[in-house]
Amino acid sequence: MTMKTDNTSFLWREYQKEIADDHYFYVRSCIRQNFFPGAEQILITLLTKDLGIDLCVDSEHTTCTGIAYHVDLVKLETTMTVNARQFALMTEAGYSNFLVSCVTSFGLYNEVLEIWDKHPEIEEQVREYLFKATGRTFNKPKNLVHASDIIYKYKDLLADKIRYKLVNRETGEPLRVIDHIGCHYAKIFPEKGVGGAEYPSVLSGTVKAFGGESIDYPERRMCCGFGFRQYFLKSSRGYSLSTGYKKFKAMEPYKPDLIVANCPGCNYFFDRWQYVISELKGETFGEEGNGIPVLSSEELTALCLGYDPWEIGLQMHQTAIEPLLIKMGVQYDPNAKYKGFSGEQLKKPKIPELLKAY
Amino acid sequence: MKKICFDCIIVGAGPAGLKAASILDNLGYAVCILEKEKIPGGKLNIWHELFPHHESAQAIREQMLAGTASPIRTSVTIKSISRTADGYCVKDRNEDEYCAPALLIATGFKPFDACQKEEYGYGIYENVITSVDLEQMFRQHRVVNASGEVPGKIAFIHCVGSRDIKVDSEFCSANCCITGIKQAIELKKMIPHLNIYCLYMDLRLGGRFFEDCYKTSQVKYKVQYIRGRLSETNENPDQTIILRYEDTLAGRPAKITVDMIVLLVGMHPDPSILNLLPEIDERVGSDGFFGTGRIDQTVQTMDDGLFFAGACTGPKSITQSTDEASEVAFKISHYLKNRVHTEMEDQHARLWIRHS
Amino acid sequence: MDKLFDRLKKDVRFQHGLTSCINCGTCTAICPAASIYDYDPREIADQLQVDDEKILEKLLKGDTIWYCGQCMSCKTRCPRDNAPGLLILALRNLSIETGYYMHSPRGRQMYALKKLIGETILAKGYCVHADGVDTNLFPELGPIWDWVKKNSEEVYNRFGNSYNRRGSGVLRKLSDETMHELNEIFAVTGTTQRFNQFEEDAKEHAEKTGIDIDESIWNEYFQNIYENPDYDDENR
Amino acid sequence: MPDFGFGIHDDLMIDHDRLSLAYEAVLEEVPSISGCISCGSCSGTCVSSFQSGAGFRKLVMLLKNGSYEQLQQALDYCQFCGKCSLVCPRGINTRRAILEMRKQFKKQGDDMV
Repeated sequence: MTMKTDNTSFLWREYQKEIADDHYFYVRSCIRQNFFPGAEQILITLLTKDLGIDLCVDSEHTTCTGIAYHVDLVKLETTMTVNARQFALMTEAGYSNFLVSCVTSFGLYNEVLEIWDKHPEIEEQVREYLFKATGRTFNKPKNLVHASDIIYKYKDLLADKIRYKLVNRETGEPLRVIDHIGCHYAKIFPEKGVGGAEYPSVLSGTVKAFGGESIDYPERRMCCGFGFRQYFLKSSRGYSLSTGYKKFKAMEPYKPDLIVANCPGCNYFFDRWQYVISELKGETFGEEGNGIPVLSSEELTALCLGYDPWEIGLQMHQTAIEPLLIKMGVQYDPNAKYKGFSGEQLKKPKIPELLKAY
Repeated sequence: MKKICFDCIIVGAGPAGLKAASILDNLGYAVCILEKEKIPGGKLNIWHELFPHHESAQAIREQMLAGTASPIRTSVTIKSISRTADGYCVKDRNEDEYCAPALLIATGFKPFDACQKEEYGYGIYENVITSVDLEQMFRQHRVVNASGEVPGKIAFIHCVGSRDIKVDSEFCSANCCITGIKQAIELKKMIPHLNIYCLYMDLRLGGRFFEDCYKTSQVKYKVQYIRGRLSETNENPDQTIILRYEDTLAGRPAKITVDMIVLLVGMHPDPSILNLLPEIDERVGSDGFFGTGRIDQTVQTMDDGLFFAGACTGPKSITQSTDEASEVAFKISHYLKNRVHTEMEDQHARLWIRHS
Repeated sequence: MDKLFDRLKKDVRFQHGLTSCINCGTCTAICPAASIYDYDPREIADQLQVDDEKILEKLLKGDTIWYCGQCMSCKTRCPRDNAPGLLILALRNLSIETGYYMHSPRGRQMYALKKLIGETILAKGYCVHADGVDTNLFPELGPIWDWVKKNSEEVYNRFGNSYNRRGSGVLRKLSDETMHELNEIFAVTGTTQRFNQFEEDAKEHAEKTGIDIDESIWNEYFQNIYENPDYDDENR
Repeated sequence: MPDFGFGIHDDLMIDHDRLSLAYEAVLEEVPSISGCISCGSCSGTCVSSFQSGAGFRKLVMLLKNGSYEQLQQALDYCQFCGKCSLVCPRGINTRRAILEMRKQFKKQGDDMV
């Protein structure tokens, strides 16, 4: 982005991106469907029920191949053509706004659109590939947004409907919230993120609207440590863990009540590394052997709006969420935590050695 | 509302404007200097000591002011500049008009607005200051951090707002390296136990005695130079600042915690006068500074009575600014002489006042 | 065959990834990989500034290019608008195309990734699927994951009620037509061929190093390169 | 505890907050080393840098950064030919500095000299 240097103060802080009001075609995240499926599902409810947004929930879209692309498995041509197919499904459904729940996907779609923008001949070739493979054609989306963008856009509207604020019910103090932005949300294209790459406000803005306090801490902008192939291969998984550990150590002195992330991968790592660190090093980062609860922006919103924590899948977190529920004064049924779809009471999971479970 | 005519109007009472005025009035021309600030002196008013010899900016300012007898109008906000048959008419907010066949723009530069480098934390973390802020502290003889304590560790960050596509300024400001070194020495003289680190990419010390300054800072004052550009700052709970950079000589990422950091902000073009000037597109460089920056004199000057000197034609030291101003003053004299010879009717334009 | 550099320059990620490097180190400063490995993104960008075939070949055959974690933090900071992370993608792609990836232990791990992720995509349509992920492969998934796996129907059906069945909820089964289209795209755009290459190269290397390899995911060769890519070098 | 098969790595980041006592000590004896501008003339002319991978410039850098292990290895290769002091544009007494460096590490229980 070029901006003339006169009379501007912060280049990005107040930066707002375009976020369409309505009519979205929704594509899911691979990671999140597996590990935090409740977040995927509650996003649909939040948008359609609470905000009355028209959302196309399609059943035939696939992975964007993002993970495979960043671990060098699939060729760029393949990734672009698979993405083109997603756009084709959007076009066929009569939509032009594209809503992505995964940050890796979000970055990748933007990257692909940028490549096509700069190299129309590549777009042409992808159109040929897609037609040859599937007989489909497509329009490019008019507006491409991430799930956390929509929540940010309607944060004040949602804040009006809130049942539980991000406030400690006992002390009346705002909860101290660490916000973590997935790297591919704005680091690749600062102009695609609310507030740019350095101090994105997409989560901190929402946190403040819901009554919480956003914490600035060293290593705030450091990656969660995913590292794609570094994580997927056990031999280099220490890369992910070490990076995550560095972040926890940096945030520890600020005594956060909660971590919010807008990226499925980041959510997963913040949740699971607390378990691994507790086992390996005997360290926990919350109070009394509890970890620091980790939520996605959808989970956070739903929780504040009063949705049942187990309906939004918080029982699937390894780092227990209960300390947060208690602080916020959320009414919940501890006995319903491990109930199945059929209503059957399932046998409780095993308990980690150190990290507290409920 | 009055109209006053001169031989030359100079916009800007900084080193370049004052120097040009002193030469022109010595040559017998009637000159008027217009200054937007309350007092003349330009950036000399924000510096404490000047590189490389640690001369007092205040003393140099007095000297320069004493060197010219030309009138200096301060607190002037220019409303319009129009080209007339006789040259230029500059109108200020009070509708006063200053007219002359020659107009010299000596509007200087604008320090880079460090808020734009968000990752450096200026305007966010209190212990992140700029080289301009530090000069203010020097002038008050008090350098303290946000909590009012004398710092023990300070880092200077080179190339802030210079050589950086992300803030749309790819040029080198040429004077920040030496400014940093000068300030480091000044600090060490003030706070002897202070540890000072300079984070640089290249040290561009092209001026006379600059290298001496550098060596003195290393050997005498033990200023440490780390080759690596600052990537980001973070604040600790105690408000100290953690810097993240690569030690590029070691080829490893590195960090250091300091009490304060000083951002050596670059010299940026000040485009505010641009909108007021007649079409001069071909005389504004791609970097936003005035003039062509070429050696070829035929490209340099246009025969229209409009001249530029000082830091508005590119980042310059005071010496370079005044050198350029002297050269341009003689060009202006030449221009005025030629005009007198060719257009006799201009004779009557010598200093008369018409109240309207 | 074209010069390696000519091939690299054709990659749009190389074109977007490198204008010119001033060796400032703002990328390395915040690179997670540089804190963990002997890895320096600045050096990579700098090395690619000169058209040196030998340097490029060394990069393509070495471990270095496989250390990047693709967070792309480098792109945000570069004062010359380079993106070392994109250069890495171009280098890795060329390393695979030339077969040089088999020269380095970390390059050879492509086979494991093909097993883990590539096959999941072609079977399920997602990069990751609960059915293929367990606490043996990923112990950090923790006891909660064992619980999820044990009760997968009961757990997942709470969220859209279409686990491994047709529908629009989480982990829904994709239609045969969709899976066919996905496979066609992979074939038309050359990734199928690349997957076969990974298999063949792995087989050859497994035989050379005397390790068993078969169709199953948890074969001896997979296990070796998944957990310790240097097993081969240590044997020597 | 499950066998995770991976762990937390040491951070390879250089910590410039850590004071290098050895550097301070050498600086005390040979103040001219503070004038090093890392130009590399020394490494270019060094007869053993092709073996050690380090000229005088790098020795100073390793000393400053507290990378003592690497420094000790590199110091071993120095043949005291003095070429580096001939080419140094800042006139650093490199020979003296290297001797001081060696002395430092001998003091700390290293008997390589």
